[in-house]
Amino acid sequence: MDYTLKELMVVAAAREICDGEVVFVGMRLPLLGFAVAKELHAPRAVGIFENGVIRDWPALAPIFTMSDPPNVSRSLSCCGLVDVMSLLQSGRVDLGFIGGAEIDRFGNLNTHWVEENGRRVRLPGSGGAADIAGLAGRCIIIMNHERRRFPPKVRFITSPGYGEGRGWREGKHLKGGGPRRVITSLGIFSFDSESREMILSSFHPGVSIEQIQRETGWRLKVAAEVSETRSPLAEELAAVRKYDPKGVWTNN
Amino acid sequence: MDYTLKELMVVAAAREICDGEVVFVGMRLPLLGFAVAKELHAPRAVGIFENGVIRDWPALAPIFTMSDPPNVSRSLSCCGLVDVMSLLQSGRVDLGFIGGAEIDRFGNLNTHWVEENGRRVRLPGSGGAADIAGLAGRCIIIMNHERRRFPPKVRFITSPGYGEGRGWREGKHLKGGGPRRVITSLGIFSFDSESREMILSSFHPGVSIEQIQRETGWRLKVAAEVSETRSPLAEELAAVRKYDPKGVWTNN
Amino acid sequence: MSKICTLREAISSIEDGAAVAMGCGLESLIPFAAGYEIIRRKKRGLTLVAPISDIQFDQLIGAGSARKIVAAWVGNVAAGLGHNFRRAMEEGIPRPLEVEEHSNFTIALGLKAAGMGLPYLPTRTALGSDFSEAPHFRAITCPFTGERLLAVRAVAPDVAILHVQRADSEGNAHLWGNLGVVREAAYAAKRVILTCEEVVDHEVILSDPNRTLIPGFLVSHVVDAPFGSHPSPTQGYARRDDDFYFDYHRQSRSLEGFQEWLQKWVFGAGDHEGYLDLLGKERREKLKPGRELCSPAVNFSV
Amino acid sequence: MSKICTLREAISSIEDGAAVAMGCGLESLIPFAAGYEIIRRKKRGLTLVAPISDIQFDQLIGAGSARKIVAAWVGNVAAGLGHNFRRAMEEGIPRPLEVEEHSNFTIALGLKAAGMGLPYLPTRTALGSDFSEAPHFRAITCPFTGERLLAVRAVAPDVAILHVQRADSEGNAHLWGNLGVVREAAYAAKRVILTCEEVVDHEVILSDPNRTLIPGFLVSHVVDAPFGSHPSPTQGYARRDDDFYFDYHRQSRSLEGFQEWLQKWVFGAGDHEGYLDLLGKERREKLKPGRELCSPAVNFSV
Repeated sequence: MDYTLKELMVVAAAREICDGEVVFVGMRLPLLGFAVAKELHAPRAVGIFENGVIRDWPALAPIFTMSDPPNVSRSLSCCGLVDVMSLLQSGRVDLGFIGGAEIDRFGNLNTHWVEENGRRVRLPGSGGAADIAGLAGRCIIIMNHERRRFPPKVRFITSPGYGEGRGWREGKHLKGGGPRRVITSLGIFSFDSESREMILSSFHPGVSIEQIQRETGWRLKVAAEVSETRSPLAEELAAVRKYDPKGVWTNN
Repeated sequence: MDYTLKELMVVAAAREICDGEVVFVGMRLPLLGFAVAKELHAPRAVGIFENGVIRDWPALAPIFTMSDPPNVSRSLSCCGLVDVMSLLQSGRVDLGFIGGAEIDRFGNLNTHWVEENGRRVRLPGSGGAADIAGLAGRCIIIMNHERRRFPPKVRFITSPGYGEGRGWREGKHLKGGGPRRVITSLGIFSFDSESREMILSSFHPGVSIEQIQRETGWRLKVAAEVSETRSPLAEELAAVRKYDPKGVWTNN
Repeated sequence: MSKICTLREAISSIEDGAAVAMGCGLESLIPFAAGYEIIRRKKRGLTLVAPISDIQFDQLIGAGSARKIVAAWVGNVAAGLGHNFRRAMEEGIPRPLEVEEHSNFTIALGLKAAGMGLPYLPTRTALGSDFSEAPHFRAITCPFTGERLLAVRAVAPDVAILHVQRADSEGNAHLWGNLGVVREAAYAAKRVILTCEEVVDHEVILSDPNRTLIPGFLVSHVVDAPFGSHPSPTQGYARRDDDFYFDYHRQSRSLEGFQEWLQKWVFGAGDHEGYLDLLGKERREKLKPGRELCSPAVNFSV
Repeated sequence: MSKICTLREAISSIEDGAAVAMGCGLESLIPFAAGYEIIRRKKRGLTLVAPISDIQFDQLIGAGSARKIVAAWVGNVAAGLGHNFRRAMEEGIPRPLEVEEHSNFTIALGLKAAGMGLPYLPTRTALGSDFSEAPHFRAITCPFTGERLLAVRAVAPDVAILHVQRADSEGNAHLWGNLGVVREAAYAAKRVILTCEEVVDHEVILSDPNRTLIPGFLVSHVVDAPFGSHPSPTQGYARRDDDFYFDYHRQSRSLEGFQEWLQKWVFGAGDHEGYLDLLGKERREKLKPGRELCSPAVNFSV
């Protein structure tokens, strides 16, 4: 392969963004994905950040946080957290990217605490992830695919997916559409429109379905039309590398 | 007298403002009163306007509305209506000036509708007056004193005073302190700390208590220590005339 | 994708019966040019939404465009009562008018609720005011403290018409001066029509993102309309034309007088350019602000 | 009346056990200089309030200043987990820690509620999130629509410590760049302590009132503290010092490492000037922003 796994994931994220959409971006891979989408097929997409920044083009220089000056300067609008969250809560945000330490088969995410060797490990908490998970038109989840991160049921729901399955979000009165896709380091999942369970829709080049099953804590559902994840096109890779020339985010 | 009645009223309004206070100003006479207070005894008072303007010195030129450019330019802060009303609702505003078409003996104001010759007359409505009446630390009411404007009970409570008297504001869960003073074209009233009824505390020079009673629709309560309203001092008049040199607001 | 169009095109996009927020800067930034075009396009059955609108709502009521007013105050700020509002409320002329009564704070909260995607917001204001007995208010209790509060129902206009200092062709808008409920209206409405003093390059917007109070993705139409707030002021571009308000007050005292006023300033003028011609160069020059008072630069360096 | 004082004086005004909002710009404008002084002054039993605070809360927790955290996220934004936060939560080291769990939106709404003088605000967020089972949230029903919503209890800090670009001696403050919940915190707190990059003349404030997001009457102390947000950025004045965060992450992995870090950067530095000396001129120069990117003037002419 002439690309890294993370480059593949960035390109997969970029492909989820449609032109003209308003996107809650987040940092790292989705930030790069947003830049790639803007460069290629979604020039009119707008990125929103929790700190109050609204941008219609990528940051002026590589950044570690959304409040770094290159992400603020020459943005479309600088406002406050309540403003951008109001846009989210009023249905103006089409898409949000989130992640977590654990995900379960209904796409629920946990970033509060996990257990390692029988010992409780405290994680940082929600940040804005619960807000995006509940309220965005649809969510894309990006995860490292390891068995310990894919339990059948998360210990704590920080950012709700489909809860316990069909009808759960409606019962909780959640306004957003819920997770649409999970992009992992092994494959890409969608969700069954009835049961709301994660379904493997593609495996990355060089990865087997068996391998994915081994790294997943429940009996994997596989889409009838499962296929290999489409490799990045040359222009997609060029865009990724334009925004991460040193591979800070995309070296494996 | 070497001053007009309106100049007297402006000075009376100015005297209500203490140094360092945050004041919801309003237009016309209170606006001048604020300027006079700033000039003389309350240099650190801050004026707030419903349109979102916060000023620590008078407008740059005479104005007809609070949104006229001379009231906006070189203000301390320009924000929005919700911001200044939040300051009001959270108890940061010490004092507010309001007025009305009708006032009753408990200081309730009506600016919604009155009857003239048996015919209903529609008035403009509350604007921000109800907000200030309910939430400011204390209110100063400025009124033309005519019998038709001083009924025993207003037809409609736009801006609540003490409602039906003692305990009424508490029962309505109103946070602000209520009317402290009524400055009319005939005299100045305070409110009984028990019954909450208006009490005449001073009559303007040349005005008799009988005359005030004739222009009031209920049996007037008069303070034991009632006296003539203190005439404006030379420096007070000078300040009024500095800000209204042509007498646009203060000619009788 | 440019959203720039004529005032006629923008106003034609509003359907009869729509709820329209306009006049949201309080006494400034009132989109009078857009209001006149609403009258020319003979829009009917509108619900008009704003805390106060100076004489704009009075004009639209007199012209027969309004069915309902959602407001805290209708009149003529410098001169007093609104004659058309009185005629409509007292005599049903030219047609009966429904009013959803508010205070400035409650209508702002109604708009804010809608803009936040909420069906209501709580407040401590208007308790004890008779207008708070209306069905768009409800007495509620704080679930934590047990305190009595008032719930204000969300106010969600179909469209907000906002006059701003400058916007780019996508509708990203810079505003300064007092802000009233402009931002709340932009967030609350299903879409925004902008009229602006200047259409500027996208670069100008990016050079000061803190002034961008309305992001373009909320905006459907952008109209280049210098002096489009006349007779109300726009900070940095136009003073208030006080005489215009006093003249209006005098002329609108009688129905006939208002009709004459309407004939001259709205129908006779034909469009915004005709209106500016009618005002005349001399009057327009007088309304232009004096010596520049410019803000100092701030540094957005990275 | 000037409110300008030393950092030591300002921080000494905070009582043990106070609820302190700080780090309200999210990853920028974090008042680290003030946080270090809190540690030097050995404040105890504080409740720390902010959506996220990057490493500031982790530092204060490790130093033993905090009893409770009201936050949506505690860690190290660029590097991952907060080691002191983990030690406190998992092992009670240096002391046990209570957490009032929020999302970014709910803590912002809690502050907003307090700043609006309300005991709660409603929201649609956090429904279905396990942390919303905590007692600072309540399930409520819209009195108009019957919809299920979540009530967020007001969060009213005793003091907000805010770093801003410039302020006058009375505490009127100009801010630009992303605003996070700075304004909400200023309104919510009983009083505000400002640290600023520059103390400016009152005239500078008046020249651009739209940038005055904090009026002076909310402010009790103003501290002239250039680079007072280091290692976090302040738009126009300081870049983010990424290495500082990574170094902190590495050193704070062990309790001993953290103690050494604290000894060097907080106690050893002695005060903010000593801290800047310790950083060194070269490093400070590197953190200064590059080529100016200035906002264009706007006209406030009358």
